[in-house]
Amino acid sequence: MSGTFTKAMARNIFYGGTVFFFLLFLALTFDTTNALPKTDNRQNITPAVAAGKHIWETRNCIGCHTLLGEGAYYAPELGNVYVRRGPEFIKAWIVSQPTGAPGRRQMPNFHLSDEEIDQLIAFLKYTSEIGNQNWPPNIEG
Amino acid sequence: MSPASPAIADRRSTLLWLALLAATALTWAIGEGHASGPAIAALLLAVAMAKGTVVVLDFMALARAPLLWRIVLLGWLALVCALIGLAYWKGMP
Amino acid sequence: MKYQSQAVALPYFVAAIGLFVGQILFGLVMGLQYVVGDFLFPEIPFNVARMVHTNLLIVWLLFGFMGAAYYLVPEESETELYCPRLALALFWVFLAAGALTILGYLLVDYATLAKYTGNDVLATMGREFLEQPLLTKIGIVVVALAFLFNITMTVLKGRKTSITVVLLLGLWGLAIFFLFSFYNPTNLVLDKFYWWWVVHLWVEGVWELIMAALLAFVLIKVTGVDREVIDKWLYVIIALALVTGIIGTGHHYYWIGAPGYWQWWGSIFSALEPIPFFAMTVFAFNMVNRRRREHPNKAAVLWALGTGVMAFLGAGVWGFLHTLAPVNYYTHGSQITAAHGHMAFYGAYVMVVITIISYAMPILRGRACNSRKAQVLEMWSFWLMTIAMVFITLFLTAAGILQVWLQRISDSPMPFMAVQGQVSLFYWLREISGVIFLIGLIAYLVSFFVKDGDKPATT
Amino acid sequence: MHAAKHTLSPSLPAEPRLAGDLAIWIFILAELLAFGLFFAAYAFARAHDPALFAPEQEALNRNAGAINTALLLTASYFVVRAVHAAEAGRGRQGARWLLAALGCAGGFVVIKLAEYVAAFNAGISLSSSTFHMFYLSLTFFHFMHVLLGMVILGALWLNARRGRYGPRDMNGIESGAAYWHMVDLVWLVLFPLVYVIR
Repeated sequence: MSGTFTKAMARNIFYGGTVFFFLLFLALTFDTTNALPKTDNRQNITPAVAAGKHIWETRNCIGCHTLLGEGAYYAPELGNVYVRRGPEFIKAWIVSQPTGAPGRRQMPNFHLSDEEIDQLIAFLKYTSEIGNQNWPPNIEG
Repeated sequence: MSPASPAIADRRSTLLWLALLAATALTWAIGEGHASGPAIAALLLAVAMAKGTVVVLDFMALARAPLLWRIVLLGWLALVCALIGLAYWKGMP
Repeated sequence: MKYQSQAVALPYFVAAIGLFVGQILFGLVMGLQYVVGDFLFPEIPFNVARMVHTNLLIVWLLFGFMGAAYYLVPEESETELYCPRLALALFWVFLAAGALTILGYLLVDYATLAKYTGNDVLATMGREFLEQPLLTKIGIVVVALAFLFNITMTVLKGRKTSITVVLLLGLWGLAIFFLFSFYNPTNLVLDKFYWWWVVHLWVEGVWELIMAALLAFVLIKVTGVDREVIDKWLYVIIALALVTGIIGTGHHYYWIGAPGYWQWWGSIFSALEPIPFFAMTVFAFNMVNRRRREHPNKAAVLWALGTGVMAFLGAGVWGFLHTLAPVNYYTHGSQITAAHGHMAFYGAYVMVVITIISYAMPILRGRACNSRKAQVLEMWSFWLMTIAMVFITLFLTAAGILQVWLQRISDSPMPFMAVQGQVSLFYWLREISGVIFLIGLIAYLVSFFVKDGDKPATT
Repeated sequence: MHAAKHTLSPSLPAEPRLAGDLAIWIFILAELLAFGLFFAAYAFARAHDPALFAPEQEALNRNAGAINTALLLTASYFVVRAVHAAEAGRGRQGARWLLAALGCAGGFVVIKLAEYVAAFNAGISLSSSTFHMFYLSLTFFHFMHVLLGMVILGALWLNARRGRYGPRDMNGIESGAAYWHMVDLVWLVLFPLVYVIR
């Protein structure tokens, strides 16, 4: 090799580069934090939505479904299920689980009260209204 | 190690610096003259490439470096300018 | 073994391998549930199996990292561990916490588990990979801090090498970014935004420091190449990893409600993310080619080289395949993501932990390397598991491409469940590959117990 | 290093040599790759709808852009002089050139900040339009490189003042200089691309 290659320089570049790009990341995060109110639908977060998110989490829905494309890939995307199916269908679906059809994927029955199901639906409605660059490509998620 | 004597090297850098400033003035004048079109874009890219080549070969001292390094850096410059030119051409009405 | 206290690594490695077996068994359960939907329902619904599968992975890798640190730091620092008894106590605490958590998942209804572990005080559960009860999360922080204290004190009192410094940075980063798992706002976009500060900044950030440090350590040991050479490449590679990986976080911000510019920032920087992985592969092969000694532990060398190649394929190539925003618009949240996840985790983190285990375990058991017969079996297990993982990835990729086509690109898009039926052949093939992976894993376990006449040298 | 060569007669052509540490050059290549991708992304996004970009591009302050180009070029020239001084064994004199380069870089920062203030007052943000997203992203990414370059120049200046650099120890100053020239090089493409080519 015709040039010089020193450990001290490599180390300095590691530290300098890391700090540099982390600061850049923080700067972009700062801008995102300021820009989010326009897209994240926070004006529609009601107590029902908050309760719905809690139900979503404590039933580990993410263990089968995706929400805005994140989660498990075993069951349908639910970020847009409110638009795809509507509240009545969702309610009827949750209540009628599991189907018990042999060999088919099964969703547990979580024994949610009417009020809890409404809260969960409120959360899914709020989620469907988040401005997320028009993902998914079509209604099937 | 510069093969030339320090005084000559300094004078060369000074002249190149002045040339770079003149080229910048040209780019600025084109911009303020509100000129546009493919010929102007090509001219601007050529000026940018010429300036970049000076910086790469003389300021970064790659003229004295192994050939591979010259190819990589000048190749970057040429590729970027070519892509910009291609995109300009694609975007023409 | 140069220092007595390195012995505390042994139980960590044993636990890591044991939990690895559990992870694979639950993976097979899930793989079957993909095609026989009601398998083990309602005893083990898919979401529970998945939680166990992913959480076991995280926990056993953490056991592996900690064991590796306990093994490597005294040797690098040329001093005994600051407090070996603390290390041993933490082992039992962590194992008990981990076992209780897994049993909790399997035996208690998740909502009930949440209620009794303080999730109503501070809701952190029910998010992918961060399903652990609050008490477990606090336990992880406490164990991590005590572990870091022990390791840091050891480094401070001994020799400071590049490897220990990089390893420490990685481990501290691991603990610090885990703290974002306690932040769970109702605002789903913010929740997801900072969730990635744990997940992405772990696997495409600080964990890469740990991985590079472990790999560098093993390479120094098995090749005898000058430490100075390995050190400077170590720094260059991890610099590239963080330079690309930190802003690369943006590739997770395309479709979760964050501003549109992340599509550009994320695409550009994550397009560069394969570079450090490629550099790591070239580096590993280069160092082995320039070796100054023939280390008798051939299996460890094979694992080290395999880590480089498979990390590049899984994280680099399979990551790049779907990281550009226009592609990701169609592939996001499909089986393509699953394909990438499997090969990247196996290639980068599973293999690097097995590399250090493969190198250190014989020494911890009082010999430089295992008998030839044991090594041959271990190398068989390497090929079986690695090839099986390649096929798992290929079948999931095929399933993903078909899924994306039928569900998202086609003029008459099919519903999710209908598409799942269409791709079930690939799920069956994936499950068969999974069984072969398990066979490889069994071969790996057996290799620890192989004895033969050909006596290895003792240290 | 090639310390032995310095005693050779100057008539012998020097063996090709990369000025600066291999580590910094790897870093420079990574940075150039990132900038190159960003430039191409801008150019092709613009090609999608040039009419949409034109008015906002037209509204940029080209005077500020041109002055900043001149400032960066001048700083680069001063850095070259500092390297030459160190090569000639006049490292301390080189420190003054480095200080002058730092001054030019500081001028760039002031003008750029004024440009940003004007932009923010006009309601321009990363999310206000595709052009503004690119304009702010590209210039800010570069702006941060200028700041990092200033940190490096500052370190070089401190070391040069202490007389550290000379014909026998050029690695530090050559590496820092290479990085600074990269910051300059990138701007030489950025300025016409974003401010002028329509």
